[in-house]
Amino acid sequence: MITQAVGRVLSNEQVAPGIFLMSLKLPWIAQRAKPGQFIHVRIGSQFRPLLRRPFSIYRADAEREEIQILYQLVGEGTMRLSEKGEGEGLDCLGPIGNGFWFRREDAVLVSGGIGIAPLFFLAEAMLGKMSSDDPRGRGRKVTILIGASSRDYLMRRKELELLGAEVRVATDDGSEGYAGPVTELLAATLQENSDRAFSVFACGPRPMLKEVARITVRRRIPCQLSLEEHMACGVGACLGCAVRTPSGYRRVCVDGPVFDAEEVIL
Amino acid sequence: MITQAVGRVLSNEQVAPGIFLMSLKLPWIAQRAKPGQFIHVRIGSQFRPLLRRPFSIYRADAEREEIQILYQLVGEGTMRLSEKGEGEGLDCLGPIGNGFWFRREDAVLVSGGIGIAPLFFLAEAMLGKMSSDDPRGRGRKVTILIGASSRDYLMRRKELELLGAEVRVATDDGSEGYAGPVTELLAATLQENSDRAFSVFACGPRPMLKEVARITVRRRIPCQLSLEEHMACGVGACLGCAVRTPSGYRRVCVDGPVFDAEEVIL
Amino acid sequence: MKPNLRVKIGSIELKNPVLAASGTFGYGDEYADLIDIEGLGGFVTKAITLLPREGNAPPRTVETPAGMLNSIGLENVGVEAFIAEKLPFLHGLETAVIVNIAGSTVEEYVEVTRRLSECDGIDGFELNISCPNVSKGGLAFGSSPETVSEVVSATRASTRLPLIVKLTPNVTDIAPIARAAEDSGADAISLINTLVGMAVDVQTRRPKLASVTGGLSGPAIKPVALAMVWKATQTVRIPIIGIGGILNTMDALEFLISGASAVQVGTGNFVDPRCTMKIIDGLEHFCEENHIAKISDLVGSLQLSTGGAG
Amino acid sequence: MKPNLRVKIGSIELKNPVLAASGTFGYGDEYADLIDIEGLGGFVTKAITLLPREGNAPPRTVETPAGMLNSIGLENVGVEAFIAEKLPFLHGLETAVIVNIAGSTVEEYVEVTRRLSECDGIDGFELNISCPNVSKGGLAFGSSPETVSEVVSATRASTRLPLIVKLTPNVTDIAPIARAAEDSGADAISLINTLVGMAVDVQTRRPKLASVTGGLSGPAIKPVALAMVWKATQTVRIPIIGIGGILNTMDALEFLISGASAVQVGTGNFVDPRCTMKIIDGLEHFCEENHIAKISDLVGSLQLSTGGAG
Ligand SMILES: Cc1cc2nc3c(=O)[nH]c(=O)nc-3n(C[C@H](O)[C@H](O)[C@H](O)COP(=O)(O)OP(=O)(O)OC[C@H]3O[C@@H](n4cnc5c(N)ncnc54)[C@H](O)[C@@H]3O)c2cc1C
Ligand SMILES: Cc1cc2nc3c(=O)[nH]c(=O)nc-3n(C[C@H](O)[C@H](O)[C@H](O)COP(=O)(O)OP(=O)(O)OC[C@H]3O[C@@H](n4cnc5c(N)ncnc54)[C@H](O)[C@@H]3O)c2cc1C
Ligand SMILES: Cc1cc2nc3c(=O)[nH]c(=O)nc-3n(C[C@H](O)[C@H](O)[C@H](O)COP(=O)(O)O)c2cc1C
Ligand SMILES: Cc1cc2nc3c(=O)[nH]c(=O)nc-3n(C[C@H](O)[C@H](O)[C@H](O)COP(=O)(O)O)c2cc1C
Ligand code: FES
Ligand code: FES
Repeated sequence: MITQAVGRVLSNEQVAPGIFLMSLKLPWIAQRAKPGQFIHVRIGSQFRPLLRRPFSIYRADAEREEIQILYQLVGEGTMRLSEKGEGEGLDCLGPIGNGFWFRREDAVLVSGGIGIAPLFFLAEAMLGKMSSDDPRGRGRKVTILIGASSRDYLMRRKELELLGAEVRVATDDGSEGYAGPVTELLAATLQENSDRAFSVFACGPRPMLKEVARITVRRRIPCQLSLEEHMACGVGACLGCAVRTPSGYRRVCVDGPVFDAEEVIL
Repeated sequence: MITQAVGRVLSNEQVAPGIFLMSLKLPWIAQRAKPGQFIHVRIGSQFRPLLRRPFSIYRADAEREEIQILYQLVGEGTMRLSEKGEGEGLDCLGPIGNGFWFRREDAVLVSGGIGIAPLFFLAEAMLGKMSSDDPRGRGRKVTILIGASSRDYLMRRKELELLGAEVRVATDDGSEGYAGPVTELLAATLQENSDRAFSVFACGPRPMLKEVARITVRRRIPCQLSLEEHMACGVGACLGCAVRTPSGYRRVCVDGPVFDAEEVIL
Repeated sequence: MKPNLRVKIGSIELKNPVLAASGTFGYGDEYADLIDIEGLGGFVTKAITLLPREGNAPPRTVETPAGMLNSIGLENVGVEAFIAEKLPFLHGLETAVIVNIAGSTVEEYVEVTRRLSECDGIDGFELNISCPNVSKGGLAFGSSPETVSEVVSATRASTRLPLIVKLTPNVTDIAPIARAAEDSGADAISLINTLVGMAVDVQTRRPKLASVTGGLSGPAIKPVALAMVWKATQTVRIPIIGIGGILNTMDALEFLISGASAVQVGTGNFVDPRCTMKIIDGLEHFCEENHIAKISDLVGSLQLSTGGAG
Repeated sequence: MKPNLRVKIGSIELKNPVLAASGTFGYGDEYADLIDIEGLGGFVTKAITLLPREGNAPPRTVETPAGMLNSIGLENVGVEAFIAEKLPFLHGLETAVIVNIAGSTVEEYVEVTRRLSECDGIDGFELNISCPNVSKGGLAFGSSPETVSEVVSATRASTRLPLIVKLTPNVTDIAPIARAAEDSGADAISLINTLVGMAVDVQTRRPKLASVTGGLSGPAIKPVALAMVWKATQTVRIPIIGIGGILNTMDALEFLISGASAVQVGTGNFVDPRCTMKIIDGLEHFCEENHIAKISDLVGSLQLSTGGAG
């Protein structure tokens, strides 16, 4: 169930060039959030911006009743968001969307740019840091491939390693890790692990997701993609956030944002 | 000549309930401003508010290259203005308008509410605090009648007395001074001084100015009124700020804001 | 004593004059967790057509200064699936349920209206005549008095339920259009639908909407909507529902004072799902403060004489 | 190498595609202290009528969400006083001076154009046909192709100077109107003029403008203007000047890419007198960054094919 709540800003800091991490006190959402879900935030009190902006839940701490979002400055909305100070209130709708679905299989997570946001939460959930019953990630293997334009934009790497994930890196300019698109790194990783069963989970720019879908569908590897689309309502009412599927359009906000790669036509 | 300049906010403080005093570093304007002139201020960097807002120059200090404005919170623009902090820049056009004209005659100044803003500057100029050649106000008598809804809104009284003005007060609720409209106080003051030659200078709400005009025109006392009208350009180009006169409409921004009471039809 | 917020739109009794607008409130259930939808005067469903429609390619929305463009393209499940899947939730709701109807031919409007009139749970219809008329070269039904008469008369004959005709603002003169709707048997008029607009991505040199142009809504269009509502109220005697850029109580009051008997909130729902609830509270509060016993006394109370002398 | 910003509007050569719009720039001298007006591609004067006009009662302007309403009412000194008092300043300015002409009858347009064509210092005319046509019951000249043809043909015959016809957006379909202007001999079309709008003061229950309705301008109307400019460029071959809500370089680029050969800045001048100067600099910068040798290569470069597959 989606609720509307004013979250108090606990902190809001730059963590990489143009990338901010914000913590919000939002008990209801923190207690129910699943990886892949998002919140829909009213940034301006008047018309700038007019519409809400969607951000993936980057972490949720049920006990401390806090959630975090990791966001990139791209336009006026995110600019204004970055100016919010500790103690200010932020009108949020959430948690929204289906989230990722997973069992105990091994997983390869593929992140492009700010796509790391929902995947970090997913990795944390998979590796069991969130549940006390199986602190060592239930023995599964989680590999995360992080793609960025250059090394300065590689985010949350150490944190992911601490969780127990295997981290591989690709940069467009070759300043660190594999020199080239993260999708090539995915192809290589799939090749190496062709004897094992696992699922792929990806979030990033549309062309990257398209390539991930192509690679995985061809090999019949289960793959989930977290999509983005312009959103007005964020609750399924306006039909603004359409994504094409073989059976017509579906809504990214409440039918997604996570879709099976075979389910969508990108 | 009107210039456009970004003034640095030197201070911005509440001085009475809902009334703020702002100091701005604006050398060009500070050196040329005359009482009755105003600045036209861009408050928002985007569309809220879209248009500039006009504010009378409340004081100008040529040596320190500063001007001050005294403003009342009435809507979004003034609300946002009150949030500006020290050191912020404010895009201003000015000095604009004709200003008051005066010689050495005695004067009665009539202020309603925030109408005190241009009149304080006028009193200061008349009493010679600004010029070193005649520090004691050239021997003229300046009486200022301050009208307000109640005593809490009586502004700048002590400062005016220090300048050497005779201050009389009227409050609607009778909480201080004459109980009733400041225009009745004006009528009484004119009665008392019927043997002397002087001019009247007034600024305040439209109904008050109308009454001031009625009283003074009837007695053939020279009277200048500082008018307000919604302004778009502020430089005489849009014809938005029309005031009716016997010879057609005139522009409050550059043909005024100060008009002879006989010149305008309120 | 509490002020009386009730208003009548034809034979529809509204508990208050605030409705959620078509296309911004889904079929009601999407907002049921977020607000008390029975607190609304009513709501209008997303447009229903005879057959299911896919809608337009994405991107379908984009923000503009104080507004937004949309080009949903009438995506909907079609009248039969609506009746089977959506109507059960609406049935018995303690608020007015108005179904928005769209079509490409007069026959389609008639058919959908007729079919829905057989069902329970619907309080009235709103004809969305901003849709392109396929037999008239794609110009909207709502863009000439003749086509308005045609579609309204035909639909009128096919139902006993109240008929609200929703006008498009993309016309030279709203007066003859409003008159045509009234003369053809409309119980009320609602306006405005969206203005045609466009936005361009300078970097890619592409339109920001896949359909190039779309419909402009939100605060940006409020002045246009108010002018048209005022003109319509000067022209017809049937009730007017004001729509366009209403985000708060003051906005709603501007429309009521200008002559609208009720208002609809569209884009405002996206900005704040509680928008309608806040407006309803705000109207009550305003009436109390200003000693207005019933909100209908405010309707059309605009003072036109100039104030002072001169 | 500096990018070439020159564009041609009929036979008028503009040093860059940025003009100040009619009614927002007075007669040029009001802004001469604030900006280098000769840096402009050109500017359009406030509307000139045959006889002096008083204009409407105040209040004449009011701010709306991301826009403003005005109801100046064509206040101007009349053509003879314009020639005597204003033209001397304009004469010899190193920028295109375009005189905006308004009237209540076809004869008035013709007379003003004829009279001004006798004078030096004018580079072209812009016919403001949003004015009410007294002989046609007050509907604007610009609201039907017939009246557009009438006024444009007659004016065309009375001058050799370039004739720009400025269209009103308050029409059902801009295409036939634009075509009528072209067919009647217009050298260019400029659009849009303001949208009809209104605002109400809830406390006093009065319209915020003394004239009740006024013209809406500013960023709020940009999407509507863009859609109409785009449609006009699809319809006619003469150059189009885009107007409506342009406040910065990106806004101007949206219009150029959509097919406008030049743009006019109206409300933007009020917000920031340097607005036009910043846009001119910004266009130069944009061309440099994107290796565009001449700005005219950008005009109409909108890509309409959808991007990816699917
Ligand atoms: C489900 C979902 C989850 C997201 N999670 C994150 C996240 O965790 N971190 C992050 O940095 N970003 C995330 N985004 C993207 C983020 O919403 C946009 O970057 C943000 O809305 C841009 O707002 P702006 O005002 O700064 O930019 P604008 O100037 O408004 O636009 C810049 C670009 O952002 C896109 N955009 C604008 N409005 C929207 C909107 N309402 N919905 C989607 N895209 C829009 C447009 O494509 C535009 O080109 C997510 C988007 C979706 C749909
Ligand atoms: C020459 C002149 C000098 C002024 N000097 C002062 C001063 O020294 N101190 C002071 O407090 N106020 C002064 N004012 C009034 C001040 O400009 C308005 O109070 C201010 O613009 C309101 O802006 P807002 O956004 O807060 O209010 P809004 O919410 O925009 O409007 C509130 C009210 O202010 C009026 N208003 C709005 N915009 C304008 C505008 N552009 N021009 C004029 N009135 C407008 C409207 O009548 C409206 O009802 C002066 C006005 C003029 C014309
Ligand atoms: C996303 C969206 C979808 C809409 N769909 C419909 C529709 O299906 N039928 C209809 O009559 N109007 C539709 N409208 C128009 C609205 O009902 C309303 O008339 C318009 O948005 C103006 O009101 P607003 O400014 O409050 O949004 C839609 C508007 C939006 C924003
Ligand atoms: C105060 C004001 C006065 C105007 N006067 C005229 C006029 O005399 N003639 C004319 O053709 N257009 C006039 N216009 C319309 C503008 O030239 C322009 O078409 C319109 O404002 C839209 O552009 P903008 O959004 O950049 O302001 C006026 C606009 C404003 C705001
Ligand atoms: S954003 Fe409205 S349906 Fe998804
Ligand atoms: S405000 Fe534009 S002429 Fe005075």
